[in-house]
Amino acid sequence: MMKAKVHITLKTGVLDPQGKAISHALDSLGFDGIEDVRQGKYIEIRLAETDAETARSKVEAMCSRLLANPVIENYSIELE
Amino acid sequence: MMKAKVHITLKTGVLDPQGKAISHALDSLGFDGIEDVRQGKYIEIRLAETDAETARSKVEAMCSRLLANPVIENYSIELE
Amino acid sequence: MKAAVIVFPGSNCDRDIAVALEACMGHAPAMVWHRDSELPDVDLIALPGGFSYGDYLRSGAMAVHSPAMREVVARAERGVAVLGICNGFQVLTESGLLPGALMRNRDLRFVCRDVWVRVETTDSVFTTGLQKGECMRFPVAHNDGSYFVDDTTLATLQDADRIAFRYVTPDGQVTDDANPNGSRAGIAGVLGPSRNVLGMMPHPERLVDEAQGGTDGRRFFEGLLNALETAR
Amino acid sequence: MSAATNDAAITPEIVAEHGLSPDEYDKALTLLGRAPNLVELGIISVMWSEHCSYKSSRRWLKTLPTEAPWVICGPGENAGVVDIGDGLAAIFKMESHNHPSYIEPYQGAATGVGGILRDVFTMGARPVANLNALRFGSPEHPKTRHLVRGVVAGIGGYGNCVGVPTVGGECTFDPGYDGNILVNAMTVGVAPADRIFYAKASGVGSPIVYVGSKTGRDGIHGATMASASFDEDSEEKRPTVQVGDPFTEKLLIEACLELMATDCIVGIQDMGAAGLTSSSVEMADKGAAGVMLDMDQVPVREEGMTPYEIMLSESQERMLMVLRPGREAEARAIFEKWELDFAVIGEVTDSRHLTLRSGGKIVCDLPVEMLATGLQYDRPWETPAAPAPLPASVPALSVKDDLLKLLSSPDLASKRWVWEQYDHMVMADTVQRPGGDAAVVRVHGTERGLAMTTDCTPRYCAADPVTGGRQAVAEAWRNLTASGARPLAVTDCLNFGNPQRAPVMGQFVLCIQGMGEACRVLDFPVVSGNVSLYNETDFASIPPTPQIGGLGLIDDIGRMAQPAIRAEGETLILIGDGEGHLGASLYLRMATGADAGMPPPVDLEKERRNGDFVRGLIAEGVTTTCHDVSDGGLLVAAAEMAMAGGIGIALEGPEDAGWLFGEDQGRYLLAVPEDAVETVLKAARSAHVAAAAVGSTGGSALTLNGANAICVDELRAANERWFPAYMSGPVESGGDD
Ligand SMILES: Nc1ncnc2c1ncn2[C@@H]1O[C@H](COP(=O)(O)OP(=O)(O)O)[C@@H](O)[C@H]1O
Ligand SMILES: [Mg+2]
Repeated sequence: MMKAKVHITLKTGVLDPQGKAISHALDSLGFDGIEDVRQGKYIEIRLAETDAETARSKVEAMCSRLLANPVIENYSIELE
Repeated sequence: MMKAKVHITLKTGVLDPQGKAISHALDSLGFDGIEDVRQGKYIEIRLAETDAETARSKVEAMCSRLLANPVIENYSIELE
Repeated sequence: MKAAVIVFPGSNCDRDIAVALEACMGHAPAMVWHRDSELPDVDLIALPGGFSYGDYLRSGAMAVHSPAMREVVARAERGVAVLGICNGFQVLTESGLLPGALMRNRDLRFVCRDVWVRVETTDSVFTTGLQKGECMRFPVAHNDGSYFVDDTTLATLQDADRIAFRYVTPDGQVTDDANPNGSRAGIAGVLGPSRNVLGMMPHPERLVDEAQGGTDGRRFFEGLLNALETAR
Repeated sequence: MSAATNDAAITPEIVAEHGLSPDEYDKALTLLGRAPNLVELGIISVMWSEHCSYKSSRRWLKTLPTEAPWVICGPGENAGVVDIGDGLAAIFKMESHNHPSYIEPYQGAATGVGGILRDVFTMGARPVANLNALRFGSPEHPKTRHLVRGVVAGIGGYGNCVGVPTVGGECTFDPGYDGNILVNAMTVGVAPADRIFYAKASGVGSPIVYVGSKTGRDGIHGATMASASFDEDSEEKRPTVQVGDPFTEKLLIEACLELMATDCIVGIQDMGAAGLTSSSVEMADKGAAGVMLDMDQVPVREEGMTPYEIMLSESQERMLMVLRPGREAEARAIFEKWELDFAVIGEVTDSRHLTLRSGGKIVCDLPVEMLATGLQYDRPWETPAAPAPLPASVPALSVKDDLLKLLSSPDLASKRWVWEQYDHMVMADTVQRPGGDAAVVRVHGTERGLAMTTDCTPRYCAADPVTGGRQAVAEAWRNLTASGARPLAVTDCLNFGNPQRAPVMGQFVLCIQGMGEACRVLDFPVVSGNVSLYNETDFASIPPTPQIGGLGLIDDIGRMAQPAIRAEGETLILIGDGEGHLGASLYLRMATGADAGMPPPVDLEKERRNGDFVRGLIAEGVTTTCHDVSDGGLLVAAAEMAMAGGIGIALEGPEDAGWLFGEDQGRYLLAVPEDAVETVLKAARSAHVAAAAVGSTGGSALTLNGANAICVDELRAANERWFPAYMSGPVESGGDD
């Protein structure tokens, strides 16, 4: 059994309305010094798999076929 | 300048329809051995702050006041 | 009888509820901008539907921190009636005035349609004008309407008779199909511990005249306004 | 961009990357009398693009009728404006977002909605309704499900958040759109008739103000991005996709309407497809003025943005306006209240040039006229090939099965799955919800209703473009009429393939000819619209799709009609006649698996007579139940009325495919109380309108000549089944949510 931690983030330059709104809200709560906020997704997948190489290539495929939107998002994978 | 990486995940026991839908979709795409999928949020905050302690306590406050909803979510913070 | 509607950036049912209240009260409610920290002296505060702050991060999360909301919380604690519809319900759970949280719909899709709800308690200013067990037709329109509470809280709500409405079939059965969003125990509306705060996902303000296709919403508001008038 | 980069020589490669032909570039050199620099080249190429200059279409668009006594403003502004009484005007327009929606369905469709909303509120209207016409590829195509899901979620995601109800539209499937889906969005707004705002820059020295979101590097064209010099440190290929921010749009609507209630504004223009470039050029052109902009004042999202990028960015949720001098502070206060960016970025000049300054240097100086006038082509065209002939024989008719099959086919299946994802009731004035003929939205605070619809039958246009063009207009007019509305005017979105192919250009020319004929006879002028060409993949063009958006007015919503059967024991009357035309019908497609034959002819005089007659009956209160007969013919229309009302219909007539499923035009089904039947038939005779009793209402089943009973519940089950079942299949390619 392995656990994959997938981070999906917006590519540089892509507008992030959520991040913008969060940053704005933090500002108005009185937090200062906030330079930038970006929001992404974090997905944990538990896999019945023991081989790290196989697991990684499976999760790679999941990301490119389903989890991430290649037009505007990047993804990264960590295995445990 | 520091970067805080915040992970917001659903508490155990809280239903995660997004995670469930992903797991279902992966299944129907033919990925086998998927035991569980949970979806959370990943927020990156860039702060004009040099002291790690101050930064951490600021981000703690952001999480508890705004970023996470304690009724359903947990959060964790990493600083860079 | 005086009412106020709080307007957040991104509220979009503020006009709708103002029109409905005016139709039932005979005069317009006060519209209060979220930055105002002073509220007029009113018998009812309404938090409208919409997408305050775009519903970014979590529905209702950012609106809670507005100056007007601090005052709403204070008034609610003093017993003023507070009604949150849709996004207003989300703001109320985020503010802690109501328990639980509103999460993404079970089918992960926005849902806009008429639903039936059953009146579960008449022990509140909001529902005292209705019949316990009667079914009413209201529209819903939301992305995040799946009401979540943990087991303990659910038991408390049940024991204290604080569930105001449940989603039902037209003949009054609680079923999965009748539940548009996957809310726990079919909950469509809940009361706060002092019974003066109601949060509900359905939009009674969208059915207040025949041209809209029904008047169950009007009955709801008239019941509420009568009760408030009597209580004055 | 450094000045040095901007001064770099323009090579033929750079010209080609900007999509200008060598001839076009020569023309630019002649008009300018010198070589442009890079910023100027970018601006010229955008303004001379098909999208901005209408270079292939303009000549033909001019032939459409655009006037009527109730038209306040026809084509040429951001949207069309018509008088709707009580001192109010309706402002409306339709626009395509086809290509972006194919690349990134959620964001492409969402930003399409955002764009069309801005075209309407920039003229001073509060948007009151959205519609969307969607054409997808074959349901079996591997990308279709992903596209449907994303497009529908995107339209809902944007419209729901801004709080404008999405009340209608279309959604059909055809392999001809496999590689080029169509996403056409329409917005209708309402404004005081004496407070319409135009895109005009006037008053030398007046400040030019930028409001809304900051400018990012969104949507800067792929070709131009290929020049390394623009972005030497870019570590990844920058996406050209724009992301919509409906929350900001909502604030922008409120802020603009608040400012419009003052008299601060001289002219205002949304930043549409070509962003700051086209908005500033259009305003200067309309005001016969010049414009000077300081690039350093433009609010930007990223560091180091060059004038080239700033001028070509397609970032969303931005507006440009000219204010009366001295009113900046008042305007700024409103935008700051709504937490939006506000910046004075330039001023109106008398130079009739677009002049840009950056870092204290002039980086662009182009004559406005050259940019605004653009190019005009008279492209060769030919009549496209005739359709395949009707097959000699069609499989035998099986009424029940055929009806159930048609009702559960993709094109006729209920679109509930789609419109339940749209908030169609926000604003609390929706008095006819999606699912009927026209949607009706009450004019707030009055008893009037605005009826609206989108229509086009691409398979007719493909078979015979003139008839198809006529039919699209006639069907929109008919849908409005069926609700009891007086049709007022049309907006259109002309989606075609590559105009440089003569048969495609022929489709365009002939569809417009048909549209124009119908608009004239029906007194239904075109007041706004949009053209989308080059919808082609691997040399295969889409079916010609001149999408029509129709708007009509109901004086008293108490006298509105809708398709649901509301009472038992009423008589069903068919208005209009025909010979049972099966060419290009859905029945034929279902029965043979292919389209063949000519579309049903559209007799415009008859269309008008029949429609005027039906509208009269509705206005007199003779009937409130009316449905037009279109795709699928009479039996499908009757089934739709039964399903909507939950009451059965006993239909009587020949058991003949033509009568049951033929798509003859100009027809309506009405339900009238028994005691009104004779009066209606008599009135029809004197109006020279064909009318016949074809059945009665009652019971719980649809029957034909007392047999072939199908329960209304079974009809509904068949009709509701297809869409959710289809959408529950597997979807590839990421980015749900
Ligand atoms: N097919 C058409 N029929 C009528 N008018 C059209 C058509 N296409 C474009 N127009 C008009 O031409 C003008 C410019 O169109 P467009 O560039 O799409 O406007 P915008 O810049 O507001 O998006 C508008 O007034 C539009 O209504
Ligand atoms: Mg425009």
